[in-house]
Amino acid sequence: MPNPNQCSLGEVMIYQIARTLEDGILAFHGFGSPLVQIALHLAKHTHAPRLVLVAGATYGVNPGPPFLTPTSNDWVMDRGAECHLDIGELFDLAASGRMGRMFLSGLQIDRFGNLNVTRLGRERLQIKLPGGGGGCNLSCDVAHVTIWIAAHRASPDAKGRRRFRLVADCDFITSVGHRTAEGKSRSEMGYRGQGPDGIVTELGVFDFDESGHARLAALYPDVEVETVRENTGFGFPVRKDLSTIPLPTREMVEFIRALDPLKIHERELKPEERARSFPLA
Amino acid sequence: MPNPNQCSLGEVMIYQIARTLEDGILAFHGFGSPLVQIALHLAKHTHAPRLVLVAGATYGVNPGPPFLTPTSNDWVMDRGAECHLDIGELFDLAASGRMGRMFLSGLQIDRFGNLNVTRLGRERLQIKLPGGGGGCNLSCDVAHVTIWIAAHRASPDAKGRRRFRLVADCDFITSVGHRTAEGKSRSEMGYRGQGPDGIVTELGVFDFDESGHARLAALYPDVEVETVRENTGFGFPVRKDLSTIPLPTREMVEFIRALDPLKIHERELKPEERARSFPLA
Amino acid sequence: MNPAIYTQTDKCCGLTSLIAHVRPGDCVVIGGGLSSREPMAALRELVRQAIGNLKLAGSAHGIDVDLLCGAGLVAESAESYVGFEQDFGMAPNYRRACEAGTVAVRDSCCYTLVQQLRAAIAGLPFMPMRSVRGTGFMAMHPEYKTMICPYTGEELLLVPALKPDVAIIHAQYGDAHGNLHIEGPPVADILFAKASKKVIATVEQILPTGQLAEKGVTIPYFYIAALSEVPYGAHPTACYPFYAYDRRHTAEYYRLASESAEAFNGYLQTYVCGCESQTGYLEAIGGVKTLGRLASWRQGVEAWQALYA
Amino acid sequence: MNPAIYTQTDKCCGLTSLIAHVRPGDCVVIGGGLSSREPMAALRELVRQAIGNLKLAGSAHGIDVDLLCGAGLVAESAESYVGFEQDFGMAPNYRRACEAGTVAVRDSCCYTLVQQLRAAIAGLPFMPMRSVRGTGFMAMHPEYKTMICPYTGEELLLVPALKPDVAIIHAQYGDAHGNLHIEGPPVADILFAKASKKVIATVEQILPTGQLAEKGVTIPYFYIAALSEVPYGAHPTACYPFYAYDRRHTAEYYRLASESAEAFNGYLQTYVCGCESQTGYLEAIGGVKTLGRLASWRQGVEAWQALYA
Repeated sequence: MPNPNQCSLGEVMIYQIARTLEDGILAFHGFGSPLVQIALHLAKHTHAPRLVLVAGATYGVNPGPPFLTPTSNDWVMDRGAECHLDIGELFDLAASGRMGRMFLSGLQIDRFGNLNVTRLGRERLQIKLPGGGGGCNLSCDVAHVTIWIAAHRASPDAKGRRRFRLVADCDFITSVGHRTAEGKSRSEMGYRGQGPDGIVTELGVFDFDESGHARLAALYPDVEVETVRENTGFGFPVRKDLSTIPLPTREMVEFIRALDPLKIHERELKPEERARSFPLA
Repeated sequence: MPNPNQCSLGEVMIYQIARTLEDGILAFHGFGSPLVQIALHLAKHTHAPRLVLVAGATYGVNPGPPFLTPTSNDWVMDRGAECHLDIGELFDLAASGRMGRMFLSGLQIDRFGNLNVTRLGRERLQIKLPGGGGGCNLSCDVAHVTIWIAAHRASPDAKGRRRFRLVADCDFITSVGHRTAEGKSRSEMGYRGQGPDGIVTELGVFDFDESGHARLAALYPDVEVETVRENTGFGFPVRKDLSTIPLPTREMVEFIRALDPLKIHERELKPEERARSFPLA
Repeated sequence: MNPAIYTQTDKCCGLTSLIAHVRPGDCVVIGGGLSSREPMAALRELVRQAIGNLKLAGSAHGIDVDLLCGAGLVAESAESYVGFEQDFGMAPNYRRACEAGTVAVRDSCCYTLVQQLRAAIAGLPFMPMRSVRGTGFMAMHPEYKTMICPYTGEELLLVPALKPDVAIIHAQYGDAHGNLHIEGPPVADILFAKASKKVIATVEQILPTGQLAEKGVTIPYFYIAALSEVPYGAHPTACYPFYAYDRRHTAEYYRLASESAEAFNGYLQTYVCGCESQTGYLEAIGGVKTLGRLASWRQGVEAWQALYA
Repeated sequence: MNPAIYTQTDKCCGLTSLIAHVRPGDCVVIGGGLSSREPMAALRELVRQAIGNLKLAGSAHGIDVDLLCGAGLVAESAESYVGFEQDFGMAPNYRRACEAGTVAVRDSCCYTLVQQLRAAIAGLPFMPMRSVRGTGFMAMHPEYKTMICPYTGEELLLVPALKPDVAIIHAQYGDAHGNLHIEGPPVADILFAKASKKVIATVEQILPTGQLAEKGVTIPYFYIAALSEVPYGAHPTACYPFYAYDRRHTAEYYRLASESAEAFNGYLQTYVCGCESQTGYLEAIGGVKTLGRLASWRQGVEAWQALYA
């Protein structure tokens, strides 16, 4: 099915996420995040061979899973690990400033990069979300955070209303971005980490301006700025040098396809997005 | 050499120390304390089979060493251990109230059971002692403490002066007994443990009265109260029911001799004390 | 009250007696994580004995917490995640119970939990940490306090010790004395064991103490109050090297749980209350055929992958 | 400054380069404990390179700390014990240096050290604890503070984070990437490794990474800045299963150290400064004959016991 000269949205997103990883750092992916799991392996396979890759749920270091599984805490994901951490050590590494990057998502993402995976409904609980795992702690402690979401597009319902995933303010702040609900900055709060420096979505990539506000930095080749505006619950500045996102090479997508033969990562994508395809770099 | 119907001072002391151990508790011996090491094994072999015996230095649990070694952190001492703790877990067990008994000694022992293994000389350091290991922490945290010393007897020097090991006040308090240097009680300090409930020496056994002061409770068969007074740097009350210490059985001393063929425990005794012998129970 | 230690020579008992160690209203922590090494047989027995009003705390969980919520045994949840990941999504019974208000939502975060357990393990009233301040968890947890650090002048968070009444753990191996050997990621099990007032455990196999010591003891015996040998005690979650995650059974669970509370009662009738014992349960899930399928991961990557296709 | 991580592919180097990672004035922690697994070859190289003014912290030590004191490299000692136990008694060089005032006495206690290391590991300015208050250590350590617990109203002690500049560890096995496998009691080595800004290690053998992973990694590679393969690197302390404690050599050390500082200089000349390398040292201690004797513990209890008679 995959056209050998094309790549899918999932593959392109994985590449965008992988690009945010520096070589020589210690990075962690949580559970329930196959796009990120694959992105870490892709980064280590390509530009970041010295990455200390810590797998979510198993805390295996530099594993070589034969294939991606539908759940994270599976021995498959742990095969070939060079060594293992435990839950305490992993979070201590973040709290002591040794974790370089973490990846977080949310049912709601606000303009300052705060995330909500706890509950919808402010006064009254409307929908109980699964919870954020260790995201709250890591959002404060880790040096840098990449936010990702594969469901930015908020298609109008029957009444023409859009339920935004990128919102002005989260109903509940599970993990912190650049400004708390009370308007405090990270430096005022004394967090160890620098906070999110990018949001990768299926429409574009944001960075954050000096005030800590999300700013559109790049677009997918098949997306216009206007589309992003329509699907975002807050106004945002656009970088003067707004670019088109780079696309992965054939070798990269082959790596991804070999690692994820069950296409677990596509479960993060809405069915209508799975049809998008892009030329290889 | 050992008379089959007699036992040595070391063997009798080991038995006195062993008698302070309750069954079903978790107890720890530090390093550099062969009398106590053997006492724990003797207790487990006799009246306290459910003792959780944690070995000093190796943190092995319920080991069965083939023989006692001259140093504590030797794999010999660890043979047959059922499981292992580590340094953090061991001290956490004390701090959380799970350690039932610990054994402490000192170059100085004062009337309230404070111990000094840090330094002689109050204003100026005269003699640097080896230090107390974890004794300071454990003296506060462990439920009960047995103090032991094999050098109670303070023979007069050429000028007729005695250098007491049992002193009115320690030059430095390495580990706490029943009253701090400022006169505060354990309950005022909020320590978790109850403090020392006995001092086993080569002359007798003390308990502590309601005020937390050492009180003579039992004597060795070859010792008079007056001898204890002469060799103690403070006055002490004597129990109305002052008794003679019980002596070990043949089976007990055979167990001790099998465990310590190198007579490592005799290194704790002064040469002149090694000649003392006692009938078996 | 100080936590006890457990020194009985033989702690083996049946699942019924094991679960009798849990009392209504207890704060319970559950070993394993997500789809791996959850003490499911023990939890099913908890459902049969209907020991309710439980307060749960934990890090990343799924079917274990969802099952207890679906059986109406949970009063409060301080988990950091309850869901079925990308495999099936949100936890249906958990959601229903939280949204209906029958389960009090007291969500926590992984490191917060770690620090609270560490406080209990070290016998301290609290542990300090830097994170969490500035998030919604502060209002959700009035028991969190802040202090100004006397060394740095910065504001720190204090989280109180968490001393669960009972930890329920499933391990691959144990011995009669209660020593446990866990293979693969221990998740928070070791922290749970040390922080809790008591541990009750199920194991795939009970081994002689010497054999267990050779494998290595993950959790020393004196934390463990009782244990039962319950083969396949983690099903439908994985307990490698014995068996992989039963995705097929989990799909059935998820379908019924998602459909409605009534449909889920059907699941409980078929697989929990309708099976008096683990033997009956193993028959209900398909007997040797299912168990053979779950052991097939050992045949190689292709067979392993086929379990999840 | 945040502690670094070390990700070079090949960290193997010679002992000279290894020790160049230590700088004068550093706070140094030494792995192993008492007569076991002390990084003696590394410490001898430290003496050869005369890197001094060191601040030491640790729990239960003996010949390692005594050697550095005898060589005049130590400015401050925050050890909880330095001695030769019932085997030989007090540490002669350590005593002399403390009593002469050249080493500042800053004694610590085992759990205090653990809590200070844990604070560093968790990136916290301090850790609370209950013990130590009421002892002489309070006056010796003005950096200890107290606070009233906002949960219980009781007084607690706060001890500041201890973040050593370098941990020097000897392990049985390592790989080129820096992963270490320690057999037997790890003493405080794991805490030291995590709390320190960097770890340098000597190992008996360097193995391929896969083989090391099979044995199990005690300390992950990213804490380790560099390592050297130095067989018998712990001599005269034990490094099982390779060799037992050399009581005979330690007796000679002790005799010379006890006699006088001058006599001990003779020891240093013979065994440290006079041996350019570990190979020279192994010749000086008696070569294969001595090494064979120390390996004889494997022959059974009788042979093992004979080593200590």
